[in-house]
Amino acid sequence: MTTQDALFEYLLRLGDNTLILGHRVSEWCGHAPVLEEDIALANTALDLIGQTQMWLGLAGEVEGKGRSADDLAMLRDVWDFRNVLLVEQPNGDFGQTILRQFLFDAFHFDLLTGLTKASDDRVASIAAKAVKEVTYHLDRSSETVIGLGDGTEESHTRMQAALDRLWPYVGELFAADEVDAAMQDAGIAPDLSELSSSYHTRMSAVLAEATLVAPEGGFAHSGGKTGFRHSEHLGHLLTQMQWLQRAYPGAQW
Amino acid sequence: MTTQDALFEYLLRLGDNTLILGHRVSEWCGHAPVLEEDIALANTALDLIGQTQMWLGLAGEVEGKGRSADDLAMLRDVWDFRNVLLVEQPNGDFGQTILRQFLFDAFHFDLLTGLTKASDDRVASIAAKAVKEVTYHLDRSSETVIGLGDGTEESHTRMQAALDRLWPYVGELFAADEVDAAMQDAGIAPDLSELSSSYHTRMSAVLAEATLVAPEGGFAHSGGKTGFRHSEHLGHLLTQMQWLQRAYPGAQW
Amino acid sequence: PEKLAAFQARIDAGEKIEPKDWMPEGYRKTLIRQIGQHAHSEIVGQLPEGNWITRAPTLERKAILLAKVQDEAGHGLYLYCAAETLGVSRDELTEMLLDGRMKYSSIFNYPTLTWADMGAVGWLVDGAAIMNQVPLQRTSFGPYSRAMIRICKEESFHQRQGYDIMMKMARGTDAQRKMAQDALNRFWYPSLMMFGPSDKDSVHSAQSMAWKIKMNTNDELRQKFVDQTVPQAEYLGLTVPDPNLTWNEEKGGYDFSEPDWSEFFEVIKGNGPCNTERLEARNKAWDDGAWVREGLMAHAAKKRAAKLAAE
Amino acid sequence: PEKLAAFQARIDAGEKIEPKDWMPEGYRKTLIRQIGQHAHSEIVGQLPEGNWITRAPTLERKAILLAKVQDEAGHGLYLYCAAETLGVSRDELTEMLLDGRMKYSSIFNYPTLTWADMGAVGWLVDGAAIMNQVPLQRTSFGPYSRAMIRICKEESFHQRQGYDIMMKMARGTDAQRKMAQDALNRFWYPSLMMFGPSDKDSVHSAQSMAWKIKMNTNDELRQKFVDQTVPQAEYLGLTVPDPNLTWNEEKGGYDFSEPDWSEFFEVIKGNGPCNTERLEARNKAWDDGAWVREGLMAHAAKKRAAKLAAE
Repeated sequence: MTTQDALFEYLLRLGDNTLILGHRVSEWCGHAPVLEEDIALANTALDLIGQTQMWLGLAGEVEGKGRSADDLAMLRDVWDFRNVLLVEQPNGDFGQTILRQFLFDAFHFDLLTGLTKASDDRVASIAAKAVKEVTYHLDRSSETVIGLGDGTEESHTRMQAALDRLWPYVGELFAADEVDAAMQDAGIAPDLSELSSSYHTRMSAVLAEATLVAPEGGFAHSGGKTGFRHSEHLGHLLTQMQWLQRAYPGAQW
Repeated sequence: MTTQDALFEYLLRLGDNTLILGHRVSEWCGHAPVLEEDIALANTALDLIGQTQMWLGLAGEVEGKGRSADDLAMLRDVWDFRNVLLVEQPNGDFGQTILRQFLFDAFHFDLLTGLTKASDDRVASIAAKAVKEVTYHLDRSSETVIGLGDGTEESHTRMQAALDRLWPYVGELFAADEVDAAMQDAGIAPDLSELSSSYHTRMSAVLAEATLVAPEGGFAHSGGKTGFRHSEHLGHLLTQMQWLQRAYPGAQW
Repeated sequence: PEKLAAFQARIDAGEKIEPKDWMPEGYRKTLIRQIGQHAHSEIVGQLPEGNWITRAPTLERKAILLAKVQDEAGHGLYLYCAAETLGVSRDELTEMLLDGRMKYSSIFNYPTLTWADMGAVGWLVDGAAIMNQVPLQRTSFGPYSRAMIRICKEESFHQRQGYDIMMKMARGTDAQRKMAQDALNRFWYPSLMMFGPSDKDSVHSAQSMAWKIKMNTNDELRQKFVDQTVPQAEYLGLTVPDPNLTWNEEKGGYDFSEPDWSEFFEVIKGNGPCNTERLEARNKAWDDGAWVREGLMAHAAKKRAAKLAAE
Repeated sequence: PEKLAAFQARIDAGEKIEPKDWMPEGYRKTLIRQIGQHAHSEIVGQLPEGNWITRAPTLERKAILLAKVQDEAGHGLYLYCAAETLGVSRDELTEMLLDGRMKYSSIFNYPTLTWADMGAVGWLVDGAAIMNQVPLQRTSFGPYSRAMIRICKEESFHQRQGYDIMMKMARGTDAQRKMAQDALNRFWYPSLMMFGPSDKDSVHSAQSMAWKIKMNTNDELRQKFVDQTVPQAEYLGLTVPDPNLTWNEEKGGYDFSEPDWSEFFEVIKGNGPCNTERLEARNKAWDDGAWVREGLMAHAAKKRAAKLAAE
């Protein structure tokens, strides 16, 4: 794999993560538990879609086949997506949504912080822009996880259930493969094993304050970031997301 | 409007009704309350899809532009669909599904019975085939509505709620317009006002046995069979139903 | 009665009434109803547009739509705050919305069926809303007036975005043009209804106008809307679905067909195409969210208690 | 012990054991587990294919898929009936499925991601199932044997339909060929796992084979499956994702790589890609359906009572 191929793959991972999570979060629009959450969720989705435009835009540039960010978002099928499985999981109740957000934000924040030092200026500058937004996402999701974990008995039970449900998707965030290795060698990506230890430190602190307990056992699902095997949820998401572009090929909107 | 144009429209109504209701029913696959229902619902969906192939096949023939039943099913957008609003309503709980089925079956049975006498042999022969299947659908849905209406307190409450919810979609079944008039004049379609009175007689009997009460007031939604204004549900249904054909235009499956 | 006269004099003098000022009960009640309904409209108004966020055709359009829906939630927030200054809480208002005691704008009971509807909603619905709202910037109640000033700024931005969508469609493929025309066909009359029935039939109007809660008659605003919108439709190459539409040189405006007011009253009664869905969606959001609101409040209480104990 | 010997003698003589015949507890228990698991597999097996019914590419394909899923529910029904003759009710078995005490075939914990998966499931999964089931038509327990005879007939039909889907894809556009290859890549090893771990590692096998509940070793069946399937893949122009696959002239069969058995044991433990979703879906169907089952039973009871009163 050339560095350029690896970079393309890597940028798809970054852009697909924000695209798919942004889509999921946007599904809440108008249905949140309280007006302030409607606003905050829309805001998060908006940031993530904006980051997607940058990452996938750069991916198309690196690929050099003339594909735009929209082409990449709207015209690939399931197997070509490179997002981690975590972000394609369904919203579930609000607890599952905010816990998914927190599990991702904590990773996203450290990753972007690392990427601001990338040897590739284009990557570094997108990361620098994104990390500001993600700082706020992480603050907010941490706070909400703590508030709901350490809230009522019901909210605690729901948050613990969400954590049990989503925990097996955390491992994939840090499972390095040849793409990650190539990016690390090229001075672009940070070391995932270092990220993992900082992640788990942060996680322990927040979960402790939230009175939540991470499940035992290190089992981790995989197949999202490599594209080998996504979950059944992604295809359904794409039917919505891509329908208009698929139905009216070539139209300008 | 020529008789041929009216016939095309009319066949779309017949075929879109069975297509969309068949699709809705098929959404239950693997999720029914009891195994026998899984089988029965799949069977109903199967019959309806089979009828769709015949009606839309004939519609394409009448139109004479070379469109196949699949083309009509998979490549039209919302505004070109001619199904009544009733059949595009979401499944809701099982009660809503079976009540929707009953409200439609009772209409469908009388309509098809009338169509077996159509002056157009192609229409009459499809109707003759379909009415056999629909006789069974109607028996089954009537029985289930009675069983659940006159079952436990909970099942009664749910069925009454389903009836209240769906009743405003009944009127559209019998709202005749110029297409219906043209078809009646051509000796193809039965008189909708006659159908309506037979329908309400049957309805009263079944609802009485089910201890259910049809809501007061004659308000009826419209816009489905004319295509003027479907509900928001239809577009979402199409994103699923049509995705593959839209994503891979021209492929053979 | 003296108080009342002094109150009216202040209004006539163009002064703003502030929450702690004395005001007649009728004024307070009318304002609560009006601001509350307006707030509810922003909240329910998220739904028809939210319906297309997951299907937006490009990332850019998705971002713009998200931002717009977020703005609407924000407008809801300002307006609930303005209403709260009159002594009614947001939760009380919400419950009145959810059980049907309070209304929201009937336009949001119409479905959004294609992407062109995102254009039509922005162009026509926001356009009509602005027509209603611009004069309300000068309304007599201070907090309401200030909320309207903020809102109007954003709404006119939304309207331009809507018109831009319509433009893209109208200049696009045949299918897109058809989609745009279809959206105009469906939204034209419901938009005209947004100004309410003719003032001849309206009981409350005179009092509201005296109090400067209502600034113009419904018919004036409707005429203004038609006069503004018809040339825009022409510029788009779309046909307003009204065979009676003609320019009336004498009055310097268009003659046009009245909307079907029986449809309007059915929608008000709950028989619009989407009334059931809209209220179901809001009730579900509220009910499903109860544990979240309770959880966050319980946590906040624990934190306050801990802080107190530590002091 | 005498009884046991007589029982074994009947089995050895090829007689069928019927429900009212004496049988050892171990035989009964093993059969309940095996038939129950098989029934559960049919039920859960509706889900991965049901996942594509609403997205089937043509009306014809939709109808075929619906019919197939309906057949699977029917198979479930036969098998629960066979199990019931052993003194366990369908509801008891269902509850054991839902709370995880009983298993279903691990293959159904893999997701179906593209339409080609409908082909791969029919071709490979039904193919492997038939390989397991054909010998069971001769199993010693009468009701099970008779159920298997009915089931096998339909399954081989399903397999042909699956292969037909693959054929269409393999002869289709580039994207379709890619889709077909991707499906084979994902389903190859899970299909090999369907025969279970090597018999060397299996404790129960010897007893089950003596009782004619199990007719062949896992390795025999797996070899047979590979030998049958590889030429089919070649005919389709697809590549089996195993670099070690080679024809072994001496044994008259293919040498092939073992699947990753640690993955298999994870899936059994509940860590397959879709275990959570599958059990959630079945639990939801059961819980949401409780009122329906109760309602229909209550009505039936009323009718019986009315009939009695009338007599």
